[in-house]
Amino acid sequence: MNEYLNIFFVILRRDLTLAFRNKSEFINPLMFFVIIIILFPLAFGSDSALLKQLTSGIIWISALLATCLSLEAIFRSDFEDGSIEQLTLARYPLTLLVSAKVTAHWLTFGLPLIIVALLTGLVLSVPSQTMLALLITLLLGTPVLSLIGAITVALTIGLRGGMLLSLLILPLYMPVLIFSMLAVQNATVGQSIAAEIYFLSGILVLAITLAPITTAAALRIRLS
Amino acid sequence: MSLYKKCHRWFHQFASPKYFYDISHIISKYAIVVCIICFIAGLYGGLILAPADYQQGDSFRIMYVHVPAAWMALFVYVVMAVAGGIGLIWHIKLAEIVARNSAPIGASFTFLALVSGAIWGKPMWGAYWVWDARLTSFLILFFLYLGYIALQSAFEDRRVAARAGAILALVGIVNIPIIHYSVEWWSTLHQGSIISQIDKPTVHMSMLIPLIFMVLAFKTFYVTSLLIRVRTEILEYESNTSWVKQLLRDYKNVTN
Amino acid sequence: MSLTDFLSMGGYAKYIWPVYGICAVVLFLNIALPIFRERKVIRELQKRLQSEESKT
Amino acid sequence: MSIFNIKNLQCIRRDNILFQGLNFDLEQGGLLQIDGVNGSGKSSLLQMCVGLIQASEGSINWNGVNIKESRYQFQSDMTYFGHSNGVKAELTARENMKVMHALSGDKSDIDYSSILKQIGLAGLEDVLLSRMSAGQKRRVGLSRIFMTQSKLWLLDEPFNALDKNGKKIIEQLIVKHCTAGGMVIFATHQTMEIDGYPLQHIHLGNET
Repeated sequence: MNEYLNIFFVILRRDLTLAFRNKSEFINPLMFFVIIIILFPLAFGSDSALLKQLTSGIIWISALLATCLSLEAIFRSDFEDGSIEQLTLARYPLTLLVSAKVTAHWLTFGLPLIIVALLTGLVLSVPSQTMLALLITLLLGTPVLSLIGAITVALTIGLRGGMLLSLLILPLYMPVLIFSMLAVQNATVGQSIAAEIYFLSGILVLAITLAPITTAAALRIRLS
Repeated sequence: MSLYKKCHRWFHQFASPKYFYDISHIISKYAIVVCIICFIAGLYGGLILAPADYQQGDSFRIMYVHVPAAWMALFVYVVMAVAGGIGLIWHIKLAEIVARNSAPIGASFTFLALVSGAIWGKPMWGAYWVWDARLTSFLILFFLYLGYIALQSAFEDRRVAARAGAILALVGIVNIPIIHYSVEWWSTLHQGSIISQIDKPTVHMSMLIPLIFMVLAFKTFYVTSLLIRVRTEILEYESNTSWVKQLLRDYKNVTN
Repeated sequence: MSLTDFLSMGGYAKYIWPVYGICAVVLFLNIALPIFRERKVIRELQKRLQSEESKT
Repeated sequence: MSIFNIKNLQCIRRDNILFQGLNFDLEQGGLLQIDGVNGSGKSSLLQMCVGLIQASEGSINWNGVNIKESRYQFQSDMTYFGHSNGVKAELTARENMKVMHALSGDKSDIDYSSILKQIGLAGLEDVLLSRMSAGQKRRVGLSRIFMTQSKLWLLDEPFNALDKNGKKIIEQLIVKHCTAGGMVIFATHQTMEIDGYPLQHIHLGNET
């Protein structure tokens, strides 16, 4: 059993070192995330009551769009230098290797995104219980974004048609966005957010079980 | 010969393009006839015979386009996912062709459902687009269709495109109930559920029969449109086989 | 049920007929385009077949 | 019953038939060269043997079992080296080799410096691949064959971007592997000096 765990961590460590080696791929989505958030006060006027109400929504939508941009990085470099073939043809199940890569993507993009999102939340004076709901929904939501995103990236890597990835992925992200936003709004008015959190964790568990297998199948199809 | 072996042989025989090409002519003849009859019956029943609804007056007659279109939008997506799955697992070329050619028809049904739903909303709720739960789910379904079609056209090799499309359709099928339920949850929280009670007209028997005719008409229409597209693609696929060449020669005497 | 009553559709005419109009257009397109495409493909394949046969 | 067998294989790429009705058996110690002009389907045949591409007709069997059924059993017995080197430019040679070694599942610990010495890259353990030349990168990619116990090697153009002695090293390695009972299938249009080792041939493309 530890043979499989060992290979999981080898691939994970490899991807993390790769991410730290070329920082631009790792920092750009965060900068993009902050820039989108800055657009909204410019659009609505900085101190308007409307902005107060929308802040957590803006944070979540910017997180979603930033993840959308960062998804390409999971397989693009492997696809270009051919190591995706080596992964597909290794003796270990491709599902395991793919989940290692998706975990690496979440650690390099999802986690920093949550930290930066919370910082911007503080700066934009979001009330504390909304911050808590924002943190929980982001913690449950961003892995789902990475997992489902990996399927679509595996299908569309290297294809012409630039926005194809976002066109395919955003409809699948809507349930996560809907439940997160409902949880955040309930938290702002002090109601319990248990229902939405249950649903989000349900979607997360579904994504964890089904997404890696589908990504492996999608990769095999894309390589054929 | 055991039952399993018999239907296994029949399944593979049915899946051979040549056999399907000949059969499809017969099927589409019947389908066209049934389709026209159902359309006439449905329209006549729906527009003329059915009494006006006590609450909505005559505007409920849009239901005879909206409900069948919406039903077909979901039905075609399921057919696409199932056919894609069969093509993916058993590498049956015919299933891939059926899946790929169902997408545009499904997309136009979804578009029809959206437009009719929006126009139906105007007399009832006063605005064309009223973020009603069902309409929003169909809007997302419309984007799932557009994504599928865009993905198909992004690949040069058709076989790979079909299998990639099958994966996307299967992922979509898993997501449709989640999307639908989350949108329902979202819309009941925002608008309150009063609105969704009104627009379900108390369906009186004389209103229901035309509706069934219209659904049948849409289904047979789907079959006819699909068969034309599938036949064209079979010809393209099998263009260098002898039976297609022979067919093209015979066809030549007919046209010129 | 005179014709004008039928056409006015109890005052909802401007909602019902556009819907049926669009429905007719969409259905017509879904039949016409495939038929044109089928004819085009058959013509192309015939041309290719003739050129092949004339070569051999 | 041969170990590696290709039965009546057909390959269609973008609706034109590259080759069809291809039959071949490879025994213990067999060395097979696939040659043919560019675009004749050399790489496609290799990718089919490996299972990357689906064959529209025919089958490929390893120990009598179709590779589609026993995918991971087959994959643990073979090593594939394609056009692209399959190494990461941002990692050093040692890190790349560590990953390759882990992926090959070979338990014994390996002295990376000795392997690098064997392929003529002595002392370059901690150099980033992005600073190496194409030939050096190709050798680091090829070093994966030193680290696997797999019996069957499938090499796609192993010699391009390699200089003369690089080619010699790889040739000796292939011959050593075959005499030790391994099997090698490689696609190249260059000639091989393997001093008399029995070389089997598959020629693709219609101009013979």
